Amino acid sequence: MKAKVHVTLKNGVLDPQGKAIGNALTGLGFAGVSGVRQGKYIEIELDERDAAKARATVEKMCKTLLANTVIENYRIDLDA
Amino acid sequence: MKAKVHVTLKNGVLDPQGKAIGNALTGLGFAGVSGVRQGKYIEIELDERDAAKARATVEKMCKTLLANTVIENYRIDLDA
Amino acid sequence: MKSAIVVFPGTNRERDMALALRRATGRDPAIVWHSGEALPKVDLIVLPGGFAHGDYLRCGAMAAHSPIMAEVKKRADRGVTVLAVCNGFQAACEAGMLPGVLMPNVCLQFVCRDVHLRVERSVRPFTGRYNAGTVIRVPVAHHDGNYYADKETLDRLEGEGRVIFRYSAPDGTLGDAHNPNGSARHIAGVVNAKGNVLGMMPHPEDLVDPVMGGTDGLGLFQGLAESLAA
Amino acid sequence: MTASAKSKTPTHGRNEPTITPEIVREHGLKPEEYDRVVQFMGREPTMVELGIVSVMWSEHCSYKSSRRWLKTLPTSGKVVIQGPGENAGVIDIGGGLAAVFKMESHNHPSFIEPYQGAATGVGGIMRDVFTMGARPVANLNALRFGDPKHPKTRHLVGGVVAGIGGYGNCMGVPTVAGECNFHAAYSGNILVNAMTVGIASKDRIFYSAAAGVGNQVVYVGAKTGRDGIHGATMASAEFSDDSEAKRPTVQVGDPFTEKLLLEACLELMATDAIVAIQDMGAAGLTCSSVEMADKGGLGVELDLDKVPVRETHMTPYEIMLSESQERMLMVLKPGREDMARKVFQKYELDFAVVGHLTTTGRLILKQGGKVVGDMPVKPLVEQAPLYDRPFVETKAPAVIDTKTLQVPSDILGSLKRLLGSPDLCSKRWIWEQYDHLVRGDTVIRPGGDAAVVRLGDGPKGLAVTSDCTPRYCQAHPKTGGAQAVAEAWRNLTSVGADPLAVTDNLNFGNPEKPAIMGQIVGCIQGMGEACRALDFPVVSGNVSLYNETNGEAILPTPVIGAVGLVPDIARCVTIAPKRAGETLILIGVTQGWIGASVYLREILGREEGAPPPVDLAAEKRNGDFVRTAIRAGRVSACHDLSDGGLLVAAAEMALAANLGLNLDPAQAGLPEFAWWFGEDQARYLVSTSDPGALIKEAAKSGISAKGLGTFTAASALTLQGAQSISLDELRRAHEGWLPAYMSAPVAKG
Ligand SMILES: Nc1ncnc2c1ncn2[C@@H]1O[C@H](COP(=O)(O)OP(=O)(O)O)[C@@H](O)[C@H]1O
Ligand SMILES: [Mg+2]
Repeated sequence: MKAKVHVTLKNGVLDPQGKAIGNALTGLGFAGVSGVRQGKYIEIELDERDAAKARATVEKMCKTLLANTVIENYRIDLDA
Repeated sequence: MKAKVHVTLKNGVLDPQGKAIGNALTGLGFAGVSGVRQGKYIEIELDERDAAKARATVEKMCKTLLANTVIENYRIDLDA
Repeated sequence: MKSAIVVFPGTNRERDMALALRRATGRDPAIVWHSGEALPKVDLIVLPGGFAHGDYLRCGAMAAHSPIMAEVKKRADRGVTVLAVCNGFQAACEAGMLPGVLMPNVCLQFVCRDVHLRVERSVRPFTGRYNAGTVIRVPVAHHDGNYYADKETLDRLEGEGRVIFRYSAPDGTLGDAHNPNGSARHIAGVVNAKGNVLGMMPHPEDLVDPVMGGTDGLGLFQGLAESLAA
Repeated sequence: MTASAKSKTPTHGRNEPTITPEIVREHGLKPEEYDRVVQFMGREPTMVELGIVSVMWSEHCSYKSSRRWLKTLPTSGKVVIQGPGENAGVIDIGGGLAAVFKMESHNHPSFIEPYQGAATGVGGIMRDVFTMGARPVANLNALRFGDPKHPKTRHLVGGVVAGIGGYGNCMGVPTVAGECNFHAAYSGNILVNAMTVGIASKDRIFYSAAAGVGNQVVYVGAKTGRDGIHGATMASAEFSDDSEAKRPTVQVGDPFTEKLLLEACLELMATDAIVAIQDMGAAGLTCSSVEMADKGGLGVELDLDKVPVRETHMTPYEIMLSESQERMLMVLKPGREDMARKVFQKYELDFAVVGHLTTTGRLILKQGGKVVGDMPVKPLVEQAPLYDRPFVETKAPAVIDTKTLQVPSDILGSLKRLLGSPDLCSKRWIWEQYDHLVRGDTVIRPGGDAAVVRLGDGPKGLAVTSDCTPRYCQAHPKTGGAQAVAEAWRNLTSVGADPLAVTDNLNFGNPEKPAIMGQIVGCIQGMGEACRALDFPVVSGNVSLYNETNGEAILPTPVIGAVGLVPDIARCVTIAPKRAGETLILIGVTQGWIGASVYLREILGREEGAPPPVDLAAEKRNGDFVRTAIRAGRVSACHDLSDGGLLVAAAEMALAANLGLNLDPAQAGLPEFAWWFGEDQARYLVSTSDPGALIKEAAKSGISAKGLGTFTAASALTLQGAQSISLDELRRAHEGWLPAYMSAPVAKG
């Protein structure tokens, strides 16, 4: 089973990366970019076949390692 | 319109970050992790309302800046 | 030799580079801001170290699109010598002036320490002052110095004699223990096909004076001064 | 209207509640403190006004518990240009140059989010220095972590070190020195103290006192968001288990923006445009505008609609209290706005005229054309509470009688354990993550006593160090305070520098407890005594109190950051002797003082006893002798004795040079372990090829100097020609602990 995890900054938390990308895009002549946010995308291959168990495990992974829950949110999607 | 861009490493390109996460997860006692890959997730707010035009623009952004096509693939999703 | 150092927003090793160039040539390089300033006519263009644009997307990616880079590329195509160190190397790769890309160090940490480099080829204008096989000691200071290119590219680089420096032990032996960042085939520096653009991660400019703890890096700058003497 | 006259109650901000006792308490104000607010306001404050008073009167901004004692420190001297009270201290280093430096803590934020907490701490202290017109040339960091076995410690070490590197490296400022200890007392309250040293032209120092009624007040740098609102009050409160759950918004640092801000500020400072400038640190716009107005004896009017914001619908409260990073406030000379704006535009930074100076002596805030805050400036600063808190002195602990201790007989085995212990092991794993070479001026790198950076084209250099031995401070605060200063002075001396001045970072528990207050008082008294005796004035500093979790306080930790001047960098020495055959000489007297030593703790598992006494006259005499010998080229290496004592320092010298060392027997009359591991103060090891001359010279000055042995080409350390241990084995122990510890997987604990 494959878990796809999106880790994104919470609303209101400064995102220097996103800001820099937005500036760069504008600088390159792309008009009409009103905001950019950058996050992480992590794919995890799991041996687990049971979706509920897999989700619980990945949830725990996010909390202990993958996301910094002080400033980040995470979202988990599972692919059979 | 919001564009969601996933930038991931091409197959065969070594991914030190993904590998480190995999090792750390195993070290923390998560069993059955057979592989981890880390990529970037970028959300771009665009003034453009036309989906085809927006996609073409983001496509160009990816090629010029957001992805290094020597090592990375990208995928674009649009949210109305 | 006249030289110019390009400064991007976030560049931070222009001073080190200027000190080294002054020591080797007796002249101060021109310092050129990345936008709105013309690049003077010089014999050597330097892309120095730092964190251009914060290196927030990929190292060197945004610098590669700076207005001045088009001019740097044009001059390089015409044969002007370009020395691209650390962040400059990253930008040169992103700009397509050199093959490959610099990925995060395998240890995923910033690494600042002296390393040993085996000079693979003694070629003007860069390494004429060193003998092939000589080992020099210079520092690295980077988070993303892990040189990567596909197998064909690496084979081609080696076949064409374009690998100029490799990380090694003090006695010149190669091995993972001496490779600070995981670079493919221990590559620390490569040149373009014409041989006038050198990209390297280590900082020869930070060991050019006995009071800094060594002078092994000075030869590179003296070699440039000799080769490019007007 | 006089400054204290009652003003009309301003319009309340959107959704802002009226003040209740509950809200007052949440703002950390005692009822009697609130009464005083109502009194000087002549009415109840609004939310934004309450927020402003609460941060201005917080421990962090007002030093209400420590001020009375801080005043006893010596702050003047022939090199002092600016003592405490400005963004950073300034000293004269000759040749028309000044060194500008300060240390600051970011303890609480680093515990909550180690990477960003430490990073923004480094960003903050650098702003303090470049806001005075100085270019930062060296960073230091003093770190204290909890028990290595504590589940959170590894995550905190990794995050803090990466954060310090992440910010400093990007700024292009070399991080050249620091310290790092572990102790269970810090498990719930780590200490992250960062110091920056900058260089400025002596006649181009910028200050924060506003001047010129009508002059524009300009905001530059990054936009304001809702970050870290009430960081200053957080830094003034104790932790409890649920404070993590509350999780105040943590600020995220943007070192790239700060690098641009640095270059833009220095570029503008080269012109005549700036009247006054102040960075926005703790309590952001509030602290900067109030302090600038107060120092200039003026009023200030701010139009909050002009403040660049990155979020919508920000209330006056949020705008005034935000601790968004990378921002500055300046007062410009009339007519210089366009020129200044161009500089900041070049660096793609925000630049906004947000207000002007007035004669009213009041801080007036407007939003949407309405007055939303109106308060007198002076009482915000001058009527801040000042406490003379009750304290009890820490009793002098019993002196340990070394003769009664049962110790292992294997001296070299103990040496190996000490060298590989968390406190004494090599901190290479840390400093290699810091760019300690950028700028091309690093003459002495981390790993020895003080670091040295070249000044301009040379030949002069600046030596820097940071020091504190918290276990001495715990055992006897006054001795510990003096020892911290003496050790910093010794570390500068050891490279051949003239010690010039210090900054400090006083980290303690809850000052409302008399025992803790006693530690504060004792440490400050000890520091003051040592600074006076060594002619080593305090020019800046920072106080961090309430470092307690569930009532458990940290060890008293008054960190001393110190700066010295090297007249000729070519004559500096490091701890590495130059060649085999040189003699190792001990300067200073050894009584074998084992109380509160690392040996006692690591080998015997005991944390007790009186710390080694500090004899300031001996410090001065011995240090001056050593410095003169270094300058005269009579010694090739020098290392002061501190944690772990003689044998640890001797082994470090051998390892640094990769030379063997044959040591003579212990001094007669002392137990062997006390000779090798005692921590008597005022001592140095030097290496020389002409021992006879040096010893004779010492005798002339009445200084104890004694040959201890010889450096050799063999790669082993040998005691009395009998026991021996290979350098490799020692090196593995010394270099191995930290990387091995950090290689285990890291959970957030
Ligand atoms: N956190 C740190 N950052 C940078 N350098 C450090 C750090 N911790 C220790 N060091 C360096 O390690 C060396 C030894 O530190 P320490 O044992 O505290 O020295 P000393 O006993 O002379 O005060 C010094 O050069 C110091 O600067
Ligand atoms: Mg020392």
